Amino acid sequence: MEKILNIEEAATLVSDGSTIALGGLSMNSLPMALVRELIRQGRKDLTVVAIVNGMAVDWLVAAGCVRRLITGLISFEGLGLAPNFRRAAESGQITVDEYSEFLLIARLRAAATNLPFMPTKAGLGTDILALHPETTRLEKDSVTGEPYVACTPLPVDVAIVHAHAADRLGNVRVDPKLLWMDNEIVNAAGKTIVTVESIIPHEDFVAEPHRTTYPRFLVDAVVEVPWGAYPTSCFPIYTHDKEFFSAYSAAAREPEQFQAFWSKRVADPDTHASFIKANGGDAAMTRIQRRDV
Amino acid sequence: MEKILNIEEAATLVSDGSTIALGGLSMNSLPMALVRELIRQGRKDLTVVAIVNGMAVDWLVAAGCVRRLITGLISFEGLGLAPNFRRAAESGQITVDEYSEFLLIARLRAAATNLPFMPTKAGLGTDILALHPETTRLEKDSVTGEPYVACTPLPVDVAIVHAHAADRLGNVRVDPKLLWMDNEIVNAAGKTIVTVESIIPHEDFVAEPHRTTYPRFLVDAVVEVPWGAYPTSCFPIYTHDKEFFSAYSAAAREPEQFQAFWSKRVADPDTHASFIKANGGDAAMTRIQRRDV
Amino acid sequence: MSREIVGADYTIDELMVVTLSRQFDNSTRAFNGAVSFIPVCAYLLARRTHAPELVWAASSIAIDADPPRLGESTLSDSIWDGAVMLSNSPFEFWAYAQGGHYNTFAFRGAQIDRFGNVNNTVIGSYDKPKVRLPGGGGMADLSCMIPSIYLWSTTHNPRIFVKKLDFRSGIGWGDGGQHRAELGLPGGPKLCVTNLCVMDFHPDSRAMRLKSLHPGVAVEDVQAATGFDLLLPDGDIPVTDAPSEEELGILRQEVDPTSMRLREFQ
Amino acid sequence: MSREIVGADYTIDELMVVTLSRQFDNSTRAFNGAVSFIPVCAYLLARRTHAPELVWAASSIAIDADPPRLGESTLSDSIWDGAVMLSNSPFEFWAYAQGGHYNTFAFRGAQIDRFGNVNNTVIGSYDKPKVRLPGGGGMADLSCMIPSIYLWSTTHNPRIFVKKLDFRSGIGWGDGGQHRAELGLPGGPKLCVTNLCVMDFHPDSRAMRLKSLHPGVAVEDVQAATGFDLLLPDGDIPVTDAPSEEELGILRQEVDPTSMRLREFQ
Repeated sequence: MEKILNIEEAATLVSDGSTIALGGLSMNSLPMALVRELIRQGRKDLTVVAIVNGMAVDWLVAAGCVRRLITGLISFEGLGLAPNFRRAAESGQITVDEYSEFLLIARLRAAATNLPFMPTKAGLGTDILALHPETTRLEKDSVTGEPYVACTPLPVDVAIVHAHAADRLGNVRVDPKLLWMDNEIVNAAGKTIVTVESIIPHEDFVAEPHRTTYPRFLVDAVVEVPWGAYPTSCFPIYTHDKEFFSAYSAAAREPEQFQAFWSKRVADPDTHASFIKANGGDAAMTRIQRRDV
Repeated sequence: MEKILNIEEAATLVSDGSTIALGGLSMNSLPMALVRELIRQGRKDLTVVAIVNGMAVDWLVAAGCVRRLITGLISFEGLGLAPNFRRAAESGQITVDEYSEFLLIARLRAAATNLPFMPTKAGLGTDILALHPETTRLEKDSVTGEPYVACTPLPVDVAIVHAHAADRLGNVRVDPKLLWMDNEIVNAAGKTIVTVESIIPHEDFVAEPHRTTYPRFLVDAVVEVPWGAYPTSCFPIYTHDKEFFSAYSAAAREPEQFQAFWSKRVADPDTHASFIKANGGDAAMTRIQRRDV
Repeated sequence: MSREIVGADYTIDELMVVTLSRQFDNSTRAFNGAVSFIPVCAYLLARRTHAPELVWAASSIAIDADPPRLGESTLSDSIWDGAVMLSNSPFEFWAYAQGGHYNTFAFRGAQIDRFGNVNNTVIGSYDKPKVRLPGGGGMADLSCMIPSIYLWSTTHNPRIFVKKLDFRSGIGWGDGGQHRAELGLPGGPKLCVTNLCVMDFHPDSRAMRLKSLHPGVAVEDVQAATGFDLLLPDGDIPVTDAPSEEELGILRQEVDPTSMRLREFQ
Repeated sequence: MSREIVGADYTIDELMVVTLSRQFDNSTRAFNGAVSFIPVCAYLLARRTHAPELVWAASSIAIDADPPRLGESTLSDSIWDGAVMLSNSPFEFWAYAQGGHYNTFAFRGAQIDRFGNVNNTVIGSYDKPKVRLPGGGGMADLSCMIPSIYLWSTTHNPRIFVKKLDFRSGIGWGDGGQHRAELGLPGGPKLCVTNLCVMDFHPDSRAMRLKSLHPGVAVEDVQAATGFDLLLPDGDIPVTDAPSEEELGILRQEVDPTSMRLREFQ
């Protein structure tokens, strides 16, 4: 089955009110192009699972797409707090369900492996467990009495991840090997959309089958989007654009200024190519390209 | 720290009465050279964890090294039953604790992650659970009532695996990527011995760090043994030697005949090189080399 | 044992492969274990005929493998040629199996009972076995995880089809009825294909039931070869559908040109 | 804030790095998260001085990385140069962390209490926060898994060192005493290094205790900057040991020649 869709078609796999999970980690490999398309299509009332995230969540929150956020951490690291996330959490515009990184991994694994729960020591003695006692249950081993946390399944409708290459059947290569937690959300999700830097021939997968990361039967849609993680990084091809992060954070200090920035550099460009152009085009991309590749 | 040992030194990491776990799967990548050295050194009363194994276990049992076997399956596949395993199990010479593949993975994961148990659906409704109700406990989820099996930790003293390459610090590369369950035993074990086809420069690991399989801090000893998995395979370099398997099985039909085969082709050669020579040397190795590499 | 069928231009092994193959479709995502030539041929045949999108992981590892011929082991790299992915056992294979991404598994047993449970562990008692068999391997796991289970046997006789297993290494329909569902396990055995006949399972009791007879085989032959009372279907018992010429051609020339599947008939 | 120390040829940031670095030895297997320049410098310094076999996974991913200089993020590939292994997050990093293969972790908090618990989640109430912070990330996990925990803060003041956390995102010694052991958690916080002093934890109560004062800092200064009653050690309170010339040279010229660590002092 042909899995290649254009970005508009792929985004329609996400319905209003559904639960999506975003791949990547912090400033790395967030599926920004597909997230921007969800914003352009005006998706509403999403529940967003974002283990360790930043700009993708901040965009979705800024655009009013999010009702509930299930997360471990949202920030721009040393470049500041994520301003829209912060404002929306403080105003009550969104509900934030804070977990930790591993508690979310455990919940995703329970969902992915059809188990009633996954046990872990993570979170013991913290205030996180009491936020959601039904999904992170404090229990004791029936024989030894040892305490553990029983993490219940976290169902995900659509996983959205960014990768390096795919073929038209939906086989995907992360190149080099998967570094983040994307496989956890892909395994747990009902459907998976993968944006890739490039479509490559099916024969390339056959030539080096040990380098394949997701087999076709885990993938529902493949979208070719070069620079598809911009302004976050796609190791080892390009790094995050700190100019974008700084300008975004600076603009966010004042609503009017942010609105201008948002329209011009995020929301208005009608294609991914025009979005890249609005952010400096080739010159900017050359700046973030890693020199040693 | 220098991790390269010769095979005699490495084998001394295994004490009489200890629990060892063997890597590889069925006819693939069993750590035969190190197993042969344990036999030569007359190791006794071992508990052997061998998830899906064949010839390595049959040798250890033939040599009287094994007291207890914790396993999912022991065979030579289409080439027959493992004759010494079978005889020893039928006579009561060894205790066989049968689990299944995934129940063993779950027990190893509990040990590797310091959890009181790992839950799984594996084994439900089979007679395997009743063989060891304390380590594969039938339980019910405290909220949903859903049945699961709680697999308790399986502690392992020494993991023994075969791989493709290592540096002198103990960084190891399985090439191509890890296909079997070796990481499960390496993560669970107190110590790990890795036999490798070749020692390569440390710089090769730095040049391609995404290809590293085990970091140095998981590895206690590295032994360079070309053809170290013989007569099992080491994909993609060589396949298993079906001539050896057939001759071994044929000899095992009669004790005297087996004793002659055993001495000449397994036990007597004093080095790995002379063992290879006793089994046909270069000509035999050329026969099992994969043509497409 | 004879594979010949009087008056037919195909043999028992071919009939078994074709019968199994027709069970699969484009939604089948299968894998295989050791000494599984019959189902491996069936997956490859289905893919080359009516189910081009069928997923098959050779040896549970080499996804979408397309070997020019079968090797002498179905659990070795000899059948990995053409694969699109070599998957890792614990993180990839077992995740896909638990998650329902793989949905089809075929297995055999040294003993099979009327609910499709199997024994590959011991003949006799566990502690003092008369014969120590290899062990169940991943059978206890996969029989709990995979919804579409197929059984096959190339030697239908009362030593294999027994009233009571000496040891239950893998679960079929368990104790019958709702047992499997009560354990929270998905699906169950669909079919059992042997050298004599095809059997399915009664939808309520889950007991094994004759479905069709291979050419020249009588009901009495099957019952005599079966250690338990086999259910009979309502009405006439049909003869197992014959393979088509196309299927036979592809099986013989493309899927298994060196007839490795006959290793299961020795 | 000033990093200068009157009469000394080293600065506060250098003293903090060197003090932490001396805690580590050849058995230290560490990793780091975001904005962690002080501990990253300390691991690299220890490895280049007294602990050449120390393991450090840059960004928790790049094992044995040896960057020629630090980048502006400690969680990005800018510090991965020279790594011997790029490890996968769920199967490798989290397995090594849970298994005790990694044994050392340093973290900060927007709030820290007397038992070394930290808050990075909210200031104010969880549901109506005055300030929504980034969240704990892996802190709740790693603080439960890793036995040797180090805390640091470049701004020792009563807003950070508080009597009661608004939210406990990561556990130190929990409620003190045996609480951590009762939860079945290994080890606990060893030391807290700030811009004013070094603190350890009382071996029974597990409450924070002054260990040494940086040059020119008085006990009263520390107490005034701390929102809870700080325990004092028996006898005189020493001045924090000064860095050696060798340590300063290596830190300045090899470990962090572009002084990225000063980003923690803005």
